[in-house]
Amino acid sequence: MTQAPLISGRSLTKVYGHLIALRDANLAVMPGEARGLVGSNGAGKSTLIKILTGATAPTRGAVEVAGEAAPLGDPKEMIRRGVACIYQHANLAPAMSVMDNLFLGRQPRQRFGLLDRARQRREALDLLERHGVDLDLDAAVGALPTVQQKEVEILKALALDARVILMDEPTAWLAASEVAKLHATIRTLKAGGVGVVYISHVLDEIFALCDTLTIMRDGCVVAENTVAAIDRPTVVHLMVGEKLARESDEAARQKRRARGSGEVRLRASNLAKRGVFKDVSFDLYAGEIFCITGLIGSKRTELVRTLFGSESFDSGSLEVDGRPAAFSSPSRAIARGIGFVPEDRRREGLMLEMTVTENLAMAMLDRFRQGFMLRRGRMVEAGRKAISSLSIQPPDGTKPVNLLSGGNQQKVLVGKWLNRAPRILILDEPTVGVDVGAKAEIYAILRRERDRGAAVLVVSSDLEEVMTLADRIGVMVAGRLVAVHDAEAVQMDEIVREIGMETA
Amino acid sequence: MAEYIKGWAGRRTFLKGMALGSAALASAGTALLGDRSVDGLGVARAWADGSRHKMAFIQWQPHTVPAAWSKGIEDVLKPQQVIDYELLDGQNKVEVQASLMDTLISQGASVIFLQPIDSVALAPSIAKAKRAGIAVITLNIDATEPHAAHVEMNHYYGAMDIAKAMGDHMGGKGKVAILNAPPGIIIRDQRTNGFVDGLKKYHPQIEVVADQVADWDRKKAQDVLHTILAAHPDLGGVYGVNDSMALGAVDVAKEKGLIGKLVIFGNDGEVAALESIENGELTGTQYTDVYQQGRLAAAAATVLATGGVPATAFAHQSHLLMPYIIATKDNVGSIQPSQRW
Amino acid sequence: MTLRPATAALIFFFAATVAFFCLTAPRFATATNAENLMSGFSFAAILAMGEAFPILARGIDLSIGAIVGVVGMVVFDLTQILHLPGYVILPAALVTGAVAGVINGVLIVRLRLSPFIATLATLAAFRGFVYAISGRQLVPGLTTTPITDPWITGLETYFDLGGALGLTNFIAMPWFPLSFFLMLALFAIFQTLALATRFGRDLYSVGGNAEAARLAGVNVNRTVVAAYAIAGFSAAVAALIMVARFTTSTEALGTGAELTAIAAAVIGGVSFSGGIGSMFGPALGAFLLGAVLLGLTLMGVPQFVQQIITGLILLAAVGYDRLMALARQRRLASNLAEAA
Amino acid sequence: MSAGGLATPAHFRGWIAGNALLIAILAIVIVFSVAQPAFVSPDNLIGIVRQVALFGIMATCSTFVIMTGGVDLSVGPVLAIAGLVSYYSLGAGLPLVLVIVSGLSVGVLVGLVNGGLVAFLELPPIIVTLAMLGVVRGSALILGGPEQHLIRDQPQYTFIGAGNVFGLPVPILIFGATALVMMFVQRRTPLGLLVAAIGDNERAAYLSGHRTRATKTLVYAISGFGAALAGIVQSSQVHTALATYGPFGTELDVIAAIVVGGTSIMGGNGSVARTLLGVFFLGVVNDGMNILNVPIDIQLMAKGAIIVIALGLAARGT
Repeated sequence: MTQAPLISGRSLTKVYGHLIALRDANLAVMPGEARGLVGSNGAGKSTLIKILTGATAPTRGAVEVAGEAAPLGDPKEMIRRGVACIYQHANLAPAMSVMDNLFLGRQPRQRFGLLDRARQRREALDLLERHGVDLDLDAAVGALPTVQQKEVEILKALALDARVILMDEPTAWLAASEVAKLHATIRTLKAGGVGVVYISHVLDEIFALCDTLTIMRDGCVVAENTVAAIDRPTVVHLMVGEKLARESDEAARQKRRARGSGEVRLRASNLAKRGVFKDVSFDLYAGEIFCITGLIGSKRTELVRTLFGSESFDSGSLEVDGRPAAFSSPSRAIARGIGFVPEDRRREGLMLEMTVTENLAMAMLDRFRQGFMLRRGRMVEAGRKAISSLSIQPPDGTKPVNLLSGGNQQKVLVGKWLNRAPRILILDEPTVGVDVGAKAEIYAILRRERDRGAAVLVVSSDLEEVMTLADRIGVMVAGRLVAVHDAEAVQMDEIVREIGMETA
Repeated sequence: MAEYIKGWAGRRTFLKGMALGSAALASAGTALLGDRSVDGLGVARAWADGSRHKMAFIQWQPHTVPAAWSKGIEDVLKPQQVIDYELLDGQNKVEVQASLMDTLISQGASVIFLQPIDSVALAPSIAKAKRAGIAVITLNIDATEPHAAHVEMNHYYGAMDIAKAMGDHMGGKGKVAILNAPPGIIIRDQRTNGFVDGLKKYHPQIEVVADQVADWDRKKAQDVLHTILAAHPDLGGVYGVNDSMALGAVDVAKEKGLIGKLVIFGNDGEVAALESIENGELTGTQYTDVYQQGRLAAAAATVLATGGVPATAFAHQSHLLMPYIIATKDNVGSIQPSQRW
Repeated sequence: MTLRPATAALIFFFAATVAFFCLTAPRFATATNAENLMSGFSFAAILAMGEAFPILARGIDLSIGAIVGVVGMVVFDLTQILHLPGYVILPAALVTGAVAGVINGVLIVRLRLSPFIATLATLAAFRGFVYAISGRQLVPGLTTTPITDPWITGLETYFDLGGALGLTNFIAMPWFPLSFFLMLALFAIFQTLALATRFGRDLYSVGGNAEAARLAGVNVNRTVVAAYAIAGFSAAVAALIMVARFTTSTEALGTGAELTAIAAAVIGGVSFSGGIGSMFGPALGAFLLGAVLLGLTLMGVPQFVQQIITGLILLAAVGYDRLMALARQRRLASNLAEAA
Repeated sequence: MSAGGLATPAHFRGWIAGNALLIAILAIVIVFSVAQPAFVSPDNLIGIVRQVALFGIMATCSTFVIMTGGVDLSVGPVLAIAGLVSYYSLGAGLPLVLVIVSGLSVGVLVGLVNGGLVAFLELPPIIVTLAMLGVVRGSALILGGPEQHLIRDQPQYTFIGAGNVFGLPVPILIFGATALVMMFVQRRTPLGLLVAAIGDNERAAYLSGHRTRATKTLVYAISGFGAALAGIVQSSQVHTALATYGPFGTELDVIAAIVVGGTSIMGGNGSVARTLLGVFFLGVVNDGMNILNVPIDIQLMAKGAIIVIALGLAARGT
């Protein structure tokens, strides 16, 4: 350890209002090192990253780049010093072209401060082929599917030719193939002496990619080690602590109940939506958890949205409890006992500035209505019950939901349906960006619902999750439901093959 | 200012009530008739060859006064089937008035009636109209550019006389409040300055304790006067720069039982104000027969339109001075229903 | 490229409107009318282009009308009371407008006020300032004295291009007002600024996603302030044109101009969701509104009805915008389908 | 728009905003009453309430629109046309109730159009209501022309604006009633919660099974209702109906009151109670400057400065 680290943060502390997001955290990256950064949501990973990129200034502490003190809370300066970042939520200007987004804030200029379009295009094209990505430079980013947006986000960081690249869940939305591509890129970068900080909830990635590992919990760094010298259980253990670790183990040892009670709750026959999905047929039984998996863009989301009535289908038929159903709006679907947890909780799920109690009540205001009146007492009571039964942290119904960690936000989102005791509960990627601990709890909740006799339909691209949770597994490829298995009777690699099969 | 001073005596002679006023009207009328008899065939010719004259009135913004003018104008013009008349709205914006002027000019209107928002701002448009050989008759507010004719009831001197009458009612002393309009249109300035100068001239002991903006608006006037009265319970008089605001003051006076104690004057002489005077609520207002003003302007217009006066002659602008009276309970009865608008 | 179809549609709509009035409105298709359109609405186009900058930065400027008033009154005072030479006054006027804009910008970025509120406040404050400095109140005599300074009045000159090019022999050509060329010049400058400079890109990114811009090292605050400064500057130019046209200024000059400007900008396809639009739309939008007003007046449609029609056109414009957006989404969806 | 906006709890911000304003009001009252003791005379205090009554009614009814992230610029002409309609229905000899109903229904109608365009066609509220501003004003002028329409010998109707009950002017009572109802709706009914939800995250509200479009439409209808109510009260107060009442600037004053109160123009957090604070804040300032005979120019500059300071403080709180 003779040479100075490329970047190092010392005793970084960040306080938001009453909440301490980061406490005396240290982090250093050497040239050519890939450091994994793991921890539950709300453990302070993102805050730490934000401080290192200058996105926010720490309340206390110092940041050094290549051994010299760097200004705090000044993204421009950090970029100048070669610190790039791939943020968790895409940071792109939707109406602008891919090319402009790649060079956001640093378009090459010629005389009189006019832009040098030709050069910009050259550099962009060069960038694309260097990383083997294929994008339409002139397309408006907002018009691109999520995956490609993520690619733009990644290229944007790579384009800086930075010496340190911080990656906050870069693979959150990526399909397996893209993940592989990204990892290859990262390895070449390492070879070139670039330092990488890599945040991910998918431990596989960490172990596959990283040399060293920093584990955080509750805003503190709880452990640091080389990946070689540490094993998975220990990591999980350190991340979530005793209790939760045990829960997740139990979760893994659950027994399956394919077709649950045998009563068909929802039957889809030859559902089709032009250009989206076609001849999708399946039955969803009471008392089972049916997981539909597949790559991002295989139209699973679109499918379940049509089931819930927030999108329409062209042909085919849908039956709920044996009665035909084609919902023109969610309210109709809800009236028939369906609940839906959308994929993007911040954009579609939660009223971020409203309180936990209010969010929990959102799906069932009718229950708290008496004539024109709202029965707040009842609402608060129901809220309190939900908070304790879901063990939402902190257990305070009056807190605005945006103060909660991702995992707890997700619990609120699921919880708001439970008081309705939905007959069918549909969840789209219920654990994206949710830490291992909260994952286990959410699994537990879903199992409880199943055992109560609800039909649970889960869409997930996280195979680990699918294998732990599902009673039956459906595989979707390019808008088709290509296979349905009993979870007992199928191995992971088979599923992987099927997913890969038709796209390849 | 200077142009006001000269012919001052002349103007004073008009301030003798309607009797003299109508006389003046008659004379003006005959003058016009004279002209027409010279060129009466003008209209006849138009009638014969079916060519039509376009005339339009560009008002300041929708309001009772311009409405009355427009009616007066229309009543004169309609009977002569050779004339198309329309009322255009300046929306209280000089740029709109200027743009409308341009349009009328390109339409080849023969006469434009204009109530300029500003004397200077519309001058270039008037000049342009003259170049196009179009007669412009300004109503109520004169323009710095000499033009065909100007029909006015003088705001400045009218306001002075209001000040005088008001002072007389107040016994020459006490406090008055002005319910004013926001700056931006010239009559507002003339009516205010006239009143203030008038007080200085005739009743130096009377003090203006409040000059607050009430946006020409009766409701605002109520609110503002309420407040002013709280500060000056001993307020003796209120001057509303237009009748609406004066009537707002009347509402307050009624409510506070100050009718008779509070001397309230308005300005315009619209029918509502006259009624209020007859009911002994509003003390007085400056009345002029706006409707008649319109008729007169229209009469002049027909003459000009039918070629009675060549465009070149517009340099010597003719002033048609509308007589006005300070209408109070004593003389309001003399204002005939036909003269109310 | 998101705005291409919108622009095309606007051009078509404008052409259609003009064609319609040429057929229905007497004397609409005349040189003088074209001249009136140019001289009467160039300043509106300039205001609309200026307003576009704050809107592109996902803001709005309600105060430009008041800024017009301020600049107008400043010019009035400097000429009429201080008798300064025009070549001093012109730059002074432009600076005044820009400074007013900067005040707006600073209030927004420093006090973190929403643009709507900040400019709503300055709308009142600036107008009050106009009353405060009004030379017309200080020296009543001035209300009837026109401004004669050649530098100012010179702004209201007309060029007989047709005559110069000898076209008048074939067709009646309008005389082109200087204000029209000022508008064109500003259009060229602003368009370049918006589409071909770093500042322009920064502006669009700030409007599109301020946080992303900040993290990419864009100086968001400076960009925002600049946007409002430009709006103020444009207001100043517009004010000069008006003062030159009227040879005076009133306390009410520019009242309500912001609404017309916003309407024109929106009709021109500048989106309130920020980062979408160019300078061409607002400019043409202003002339579209102008053509409609002139046309309807020539048709003898009462002005009360005109207000209604203008409102409906505004609705049509945003409605069309909406349709385009929906169409885009549908196209995207099917594209993806083929891709998948 | 402000960067850290989301990061801070709405309640904390609201708390700061609300109290900053309360403190400001008290401070200003003290200053004015020192400068002019008559300012705190009961007569003047009642006067203040009466002055703010009209646009207080409009502001409280428009608060929901702002909370859903919208804005209603069309209140001015609605006020005018409602007055005209009731004038004509008075002329038609309708019973008072019908007169009022017809007046109000115009407002509701305009509101429904606004809301429908915003909610169902998803057009930007500022443009929709700006367009309607023109449309309604034009209609009012066509309906009533430029003339003043005097409302004579209609004691019942006049009572609405000029009458007194238990020594309190009727407009104040109407204002109070409206404010109470709106506060009740916001705090004690699902609608209030839903309005906040829509302002916060409309998509989420929709996916939670709420009829967000209907709600948004309703919200604009309420705003229109308020404007119409104000229009009726005013026409009765001034015994006149006029197409040009509620001139340009009315809508801005209404919005100013709402946001000065601390309701976010971006939608989401806000409350009728805060709007009331805002209304009285501006009312007190206005009345104080009138009573001290402050010239109009200073008044306007002060108004601007005060809005900036009040909201600047609130923003500081975050």
